[in-house]
Amino acid sequence: MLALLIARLGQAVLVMLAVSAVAFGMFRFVGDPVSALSRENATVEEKQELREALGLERPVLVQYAGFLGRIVQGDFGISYRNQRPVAALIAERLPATLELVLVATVLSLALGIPLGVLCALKPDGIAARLVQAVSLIGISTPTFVTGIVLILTFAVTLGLLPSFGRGETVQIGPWSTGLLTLSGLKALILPSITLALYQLTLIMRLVRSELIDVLSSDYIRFARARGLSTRHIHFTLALRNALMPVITVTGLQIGSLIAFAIVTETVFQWPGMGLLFIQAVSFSDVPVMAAYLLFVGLLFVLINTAVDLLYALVDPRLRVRS
Amino acid sequence: MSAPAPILAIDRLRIEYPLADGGVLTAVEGATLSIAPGEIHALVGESGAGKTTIGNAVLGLLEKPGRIASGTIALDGQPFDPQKPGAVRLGRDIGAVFQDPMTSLNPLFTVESQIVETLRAHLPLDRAAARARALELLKAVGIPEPERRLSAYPHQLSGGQRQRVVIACALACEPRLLVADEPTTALDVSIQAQILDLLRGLADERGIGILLVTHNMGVVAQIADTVTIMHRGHIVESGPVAQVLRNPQADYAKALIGAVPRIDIRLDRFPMLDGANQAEAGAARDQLRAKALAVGDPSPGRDVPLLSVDDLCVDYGAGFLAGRGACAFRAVGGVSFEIRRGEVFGLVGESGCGKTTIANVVAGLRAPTGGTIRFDGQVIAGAEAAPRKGKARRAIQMIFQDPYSSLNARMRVGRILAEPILFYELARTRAEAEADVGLLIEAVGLPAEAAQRFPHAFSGGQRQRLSIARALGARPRLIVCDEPTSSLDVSVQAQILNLLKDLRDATGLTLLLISHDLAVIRQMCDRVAVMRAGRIVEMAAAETLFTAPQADYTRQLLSLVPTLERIRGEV
Amino acid sequence: MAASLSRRLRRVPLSVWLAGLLALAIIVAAALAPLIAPFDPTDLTSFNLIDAELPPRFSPDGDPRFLLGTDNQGRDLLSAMLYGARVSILIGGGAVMVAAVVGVGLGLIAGYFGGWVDAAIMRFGDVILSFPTILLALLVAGVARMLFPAASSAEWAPFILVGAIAIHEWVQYARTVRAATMVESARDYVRAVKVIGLPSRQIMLRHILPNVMGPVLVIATINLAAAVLTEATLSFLGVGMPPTYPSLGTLIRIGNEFVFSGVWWIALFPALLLVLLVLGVNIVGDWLRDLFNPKLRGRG
Amino acid sequence: MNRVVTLLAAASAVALAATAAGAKTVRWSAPTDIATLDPYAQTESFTTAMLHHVFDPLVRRGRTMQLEPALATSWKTVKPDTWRFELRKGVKFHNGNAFTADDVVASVTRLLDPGARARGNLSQVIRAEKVDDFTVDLVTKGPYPLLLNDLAGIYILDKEWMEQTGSLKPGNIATGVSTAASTTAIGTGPFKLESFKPDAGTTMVVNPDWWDKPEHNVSRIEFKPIKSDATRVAALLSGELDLIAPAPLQDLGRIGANSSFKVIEEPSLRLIFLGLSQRDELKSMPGQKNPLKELKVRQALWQGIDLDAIQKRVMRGKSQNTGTLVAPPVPGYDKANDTLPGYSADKAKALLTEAGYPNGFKLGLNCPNDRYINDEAICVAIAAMWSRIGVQTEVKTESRATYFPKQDRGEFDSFMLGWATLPPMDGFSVLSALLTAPKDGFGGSNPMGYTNPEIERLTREAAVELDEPKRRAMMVEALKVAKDTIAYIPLHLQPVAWASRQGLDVPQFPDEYVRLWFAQVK
Repeated sequence: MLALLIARLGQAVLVMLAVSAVAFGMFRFVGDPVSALSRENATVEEKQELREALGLERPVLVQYAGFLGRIVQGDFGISYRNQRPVAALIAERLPATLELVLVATVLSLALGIPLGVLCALKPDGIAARLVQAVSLIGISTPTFVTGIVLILTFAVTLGLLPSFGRGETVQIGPWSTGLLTLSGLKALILPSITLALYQLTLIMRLVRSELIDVLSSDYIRFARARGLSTRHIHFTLALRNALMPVITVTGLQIGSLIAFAIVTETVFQWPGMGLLFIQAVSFSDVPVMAAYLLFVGLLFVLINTAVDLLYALVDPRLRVRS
Repeated sequence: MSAPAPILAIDRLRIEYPLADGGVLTAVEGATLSIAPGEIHALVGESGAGKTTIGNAVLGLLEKPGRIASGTIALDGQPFDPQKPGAVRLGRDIGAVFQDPMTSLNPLFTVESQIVETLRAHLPLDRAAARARALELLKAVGIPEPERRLSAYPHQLSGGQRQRVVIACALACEPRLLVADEPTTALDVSIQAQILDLLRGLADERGIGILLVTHNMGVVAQIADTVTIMHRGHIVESGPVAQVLRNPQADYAKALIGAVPRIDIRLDRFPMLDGANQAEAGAARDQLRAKALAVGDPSPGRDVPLLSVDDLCVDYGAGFLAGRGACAFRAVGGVSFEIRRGEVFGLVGESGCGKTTIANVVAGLRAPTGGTIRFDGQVIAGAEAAPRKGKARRAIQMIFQDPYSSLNARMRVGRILAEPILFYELARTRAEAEADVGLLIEAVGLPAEAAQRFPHAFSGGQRQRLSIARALGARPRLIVCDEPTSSLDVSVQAQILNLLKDLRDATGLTLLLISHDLAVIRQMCDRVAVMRAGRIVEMAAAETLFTAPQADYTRQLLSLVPTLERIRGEV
Repeated sequence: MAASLSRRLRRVPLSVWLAGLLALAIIVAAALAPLIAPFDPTDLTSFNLIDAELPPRFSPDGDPRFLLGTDNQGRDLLSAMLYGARVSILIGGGAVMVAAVVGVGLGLIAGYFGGWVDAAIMRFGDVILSFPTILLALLVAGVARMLFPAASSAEWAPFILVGAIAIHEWVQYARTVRAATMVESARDYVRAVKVIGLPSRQIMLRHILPNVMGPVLVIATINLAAAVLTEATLSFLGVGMPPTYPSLGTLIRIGNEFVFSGVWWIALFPALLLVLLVLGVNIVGDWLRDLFNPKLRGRG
Repeated sequence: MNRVVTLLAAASAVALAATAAGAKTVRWSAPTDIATLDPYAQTESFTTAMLHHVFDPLVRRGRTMQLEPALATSWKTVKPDTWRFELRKGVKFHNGNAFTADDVVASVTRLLDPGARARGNLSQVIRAEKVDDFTVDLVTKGPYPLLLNDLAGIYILDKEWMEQTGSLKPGNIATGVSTAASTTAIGTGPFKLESFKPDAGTTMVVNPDWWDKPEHNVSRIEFKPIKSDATRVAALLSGELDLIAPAPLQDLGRIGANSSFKVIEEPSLRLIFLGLSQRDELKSMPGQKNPLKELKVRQALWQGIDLDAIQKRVMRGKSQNTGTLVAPPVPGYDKANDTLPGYSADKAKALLTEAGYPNGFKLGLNCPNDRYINDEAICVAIAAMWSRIGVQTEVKTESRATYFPKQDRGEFDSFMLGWATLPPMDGFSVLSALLTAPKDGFGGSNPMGYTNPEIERLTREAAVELDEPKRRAMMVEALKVAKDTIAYIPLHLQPVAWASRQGLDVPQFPDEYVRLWFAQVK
């Protein structure tokens, strides 16, 4: 366990180093903050002055060292556009994205697992075939198309649900939540469905194939031979085995969801980190872009490490042998 | 004599598999057998005989879309349909034990939970009572420290312990009948003996009827009361063990029993099921011998060893960045032996004893950690060994255990066989190589058109012949045979072993034969080394070893191995 | 095994046939776009702003020249879609190809040699996988465009996109092939040729490669669908193909601006074509996956 | 609609219990958001417009865009380089502090700090001097005719509050200093800031103590930025918003057709034009002479653009084609300059032949795709038109983030640019930034090498001319030279198009500012 932990942490550090290099590369070489910062009719002198103020004239290595030193201290700089500490900006946006991702994950698990079980147990039934067909359409439709269709249907045509934003939020300490108000919950429905759809399909299909695998295994045959009820075999024994890889995939997918939220948040104007990132891209707000990258990288690494450790805890084969 | 009412009675059972093209495959036809209380009834036959299908039918575990087309199965005189729940319940009235204890238990649940859930599925027990009963069961199947084992997960148990747990599960509700499908095939000899004892004891003490599905005649001889021999879905012969094994009536039964290698006496050749083959292959083998000599070195004399292994050590898992379980594990420690020209040297031992590792090192698939190997006086492995190339590499070839994986499924046989010939430039032209391939195919007793086919067109035995042909193609002087017959049916095993003997005689090859099967070793080898835990415990001429074993371990092995000759109750 | 495979091929379900034919039809039509499309939408002189936003021919105001109507620039939508599908498929296929070649190659090497080579390759893959596909693709495409002004041009954008998508996808091939190679390497036919002494390159390419191609085929099929979608998403986010050489994603992005204005066809038809294409490929890929999964064999 | 009203009433009730009876909320959306609440830390016209609700300048623009007194009640030039302002008395900041000359001095000083990003907006001012509590002098670098125009965009902050929060100096991204002014706004304006969540929304409530007599009846503003056009329109149509500004052109028809909504539009000040490289060679034809240096070629390119088609199809008839470089309301505009050559592909071809390019040439055309209304579509259309007269045009479009830096560095053969002359709203900015060589603080956006000695001279004279009619005449003359030499190819004035629900009246302005202190909610 300790060895695993150390190996995972080593890998995490490696990943974060790679991410920071990319982030810095962006910082240094991509876009030109000067022209994003200066006004429409700024003079050449003004622009040069700004360039120097931003430290863009110093040697690259010096800039990188400075960059690394600052991010280690949690200082991601000041947003060019908002003139506020980037860390604060991200912290402010984090709840929106995390709530969206969380709800989407719960949704995809809550629907994906039962549907996957259905498809595995009754592969030839009408329901299973229908679910399979819909799931294929689900993974074949781009997120943005799904989002637009949902908005057109439920917001514009039926007028049932809001088409953008988080609705009313409640502030609990540093965390602003939309889960406690009716309008907040209503606002969550469409974006989370849009975001969850792909993952739902993925989990459903994973559960299906894993369960089919497990059901043909010897220990399930042996369980049948012991005369255990089919229900018990399917839902207590086989499902547990089939869900093991779901842990890993769900973990990995949470990271993807955070990234994919960029698209969803753009379509639904969801004030989360993805929207912040896209806005930052269009304003060449490099500190925000770099911090987002680092943050998502870190989140991803943390989730993966946590999932690996969790897996080791859940799977008796990986536990320490006493 | 009024026989007691049978526990299990199968009457004219017919099992069919509908095929996609609308046809029907009949897996079992007109099978009739019965098992009395306390009787162990062995169901034997080669693969495809239908024995497992009957076992599965009784358990209601026929694989879809198989079905019982006609006939009945009755438990205690009550006919029942195993596919449907009814008065007879699987788990309560019939228990099952499968081949592989590694996969029979769910890796995510403790031993306790798996036994308890079986108990509570059938009996009105509360958790505590079920636990107490589970403990009793573990004691009954002879697991040491049963309290501790209850909370263990399957992976924390050894193979034998796992099979005991599986049996405990099967016995949980005191079933009348136990269906044991190859219960010891995956186990080593010593553990196999313990499990067989356990089963025998259960039958004797509890009066449970046991349907024992197996391919191993030795096992039948050791514990069964009655035996039914099957062949291609039909029952060929049935009766008390002693009678059937000693004096089979049906031709197939005779051939089958004749093909089982004997441990008590060495025969020149195995008697064949169908006396045909071979004669015409003689000419091809002579040519091969001539060709082999043409490229071989002049022998410096029969007394100089062809291969000498000196203080060989092999460690596993010591590589750079090896990851999990990086601590080294010593698979072979300080092994020395010599193989003389033209002899068959046997290396025998239980699984994990290091014999396959030695085969790999000799064949050049693995570098040793320490020690040296000399071939014809030249160092081929060890610290000062030059990279094996050309002649040195060509001189040692290998044949493998699994005939299904030893041939590349995506290449035609002709190309597979031509590969070594072309690689070692033993033929000047492609046409010459093709002629050589034809010769090889003929020499192993296959039709010439085999070269045009893909491996999947051949049976396991035929593939093993092709594997041998490929090894011969390099015109080697030593062939390492790693369990060459252990995945084959006995009749096929007999053919392959005969072939190896014939080839050795015809071409003057030297063989290193690795096997866990003492009977095979006895039949094949001139000298034998017995290995245990990476070391050689005894090395002697075959006859000496089998008649007068010196090491305790050898003696123990010899006493435990179930053989046809030792029929239960005869001794 | 091959025999059972060919037997199963003969038992291809109708739905897979239809899906395969559909995908194939779209791919062929896209490939032949220069021959069968009524106009060449990439030729700036071939369309006229005057014809902009004409509805499909079957609607009351339709223009007989334009079967599916025209886009906001007066381009024939059908032609634009055919050319767009061609671009999408070329990029998707290119990404799959690059990813497969790189992934299979590295996977073979990692699986065959093991040790530090394996560790280095797979750790690098882990780092790559630490970024979600879309983020990595966005970054690569975005950064490339910022660094090389030419990257957003019609000539270079496809290569950038191929790279942006493939940079993430190769890991999947590498992992699969590595695992399969390790399994195959331990199998006796490989040990047999090792005993013969064939050089590693030959063993890998001639013996192992053909035996690990099954899963690669499955991944490639499913990845083709995913790559086409990723390209569409990038184009939708504005870092994909330029509007003068639109892919399906670019067409949808442009069309999306017209969703509420009654000019529904500009978004609808390209989106439909994209979904049908991806769906067709996915159905085939799905079926292939089940086909190659021995555990699922013998089931309906 | 009932539902909307109920919702609206409910929302207002929560927010403004005190004035529940007259609660009038405007919920509106734009594609961009307020960048920062610190008016001196940004130069975006949208943010400036938004902050105008909270802050007041000394001088502001009234209903007809005329300059009128705001926090200053009157002014005069006491010396050519010194302006004296009399300040309004009895004005209170939102935090209750009184407005005095100290606030003006502190504000101007803060803006002139080198760290203030917006200090270019007051580049000609050297310092502010307090004369007495309600009189302030502003000292300029020399005679400066556009001071009032500049001051219309300079908001006054509370000195005491800045002292308390340590915001007397502006934040500086280079040194990593940010101030409370980025997240709090204390002004004297018609609305008070209630909350500001970037990208999520900003709410303001009416300031009952505003010094001016309100012309509006709005009690609450809820602003929610929505980047995606489609989503923004959807939110309006589904009743979640009262106003969208801008509204996408292609959706105007649909919105207008719905009786619950209305479209308001007028030409903007923003003039869209094409720049042409005047360097020695083009990127698309390295090693060859730049054909764009030929006047006839430039003439051909202009005549080769079917402006009517673009106006009709791409701009849905909402834009106004133009032949000069400033919009009609802007000083410097002259009707005589605003003539079009008329589209004729044949004449264009003939001109090319005359210039020695009968088979045309290769040309790159670069455009942003997220800056101006339908920028990308316009460029694709122009490329198609130019291709038809034989100029093989390759269009490249990209995000403004990468586009403008390249434009700054002069990397394009031909390119699109928009100019609104804001914030001064004066033709001089066209002369000083676009038409003069990059020297002496001029030509900041003219890296493409266009120069004309006549324009250089006129620009330098106009810069210090305090006599308004004379100054305007100089600008008109300079712009005529620019037109005759085809310094740029003007295309059109892009429209300001908004859409709102019926029952909300918001006046529109050519500078595209949304000024809700003129709004009436029914």
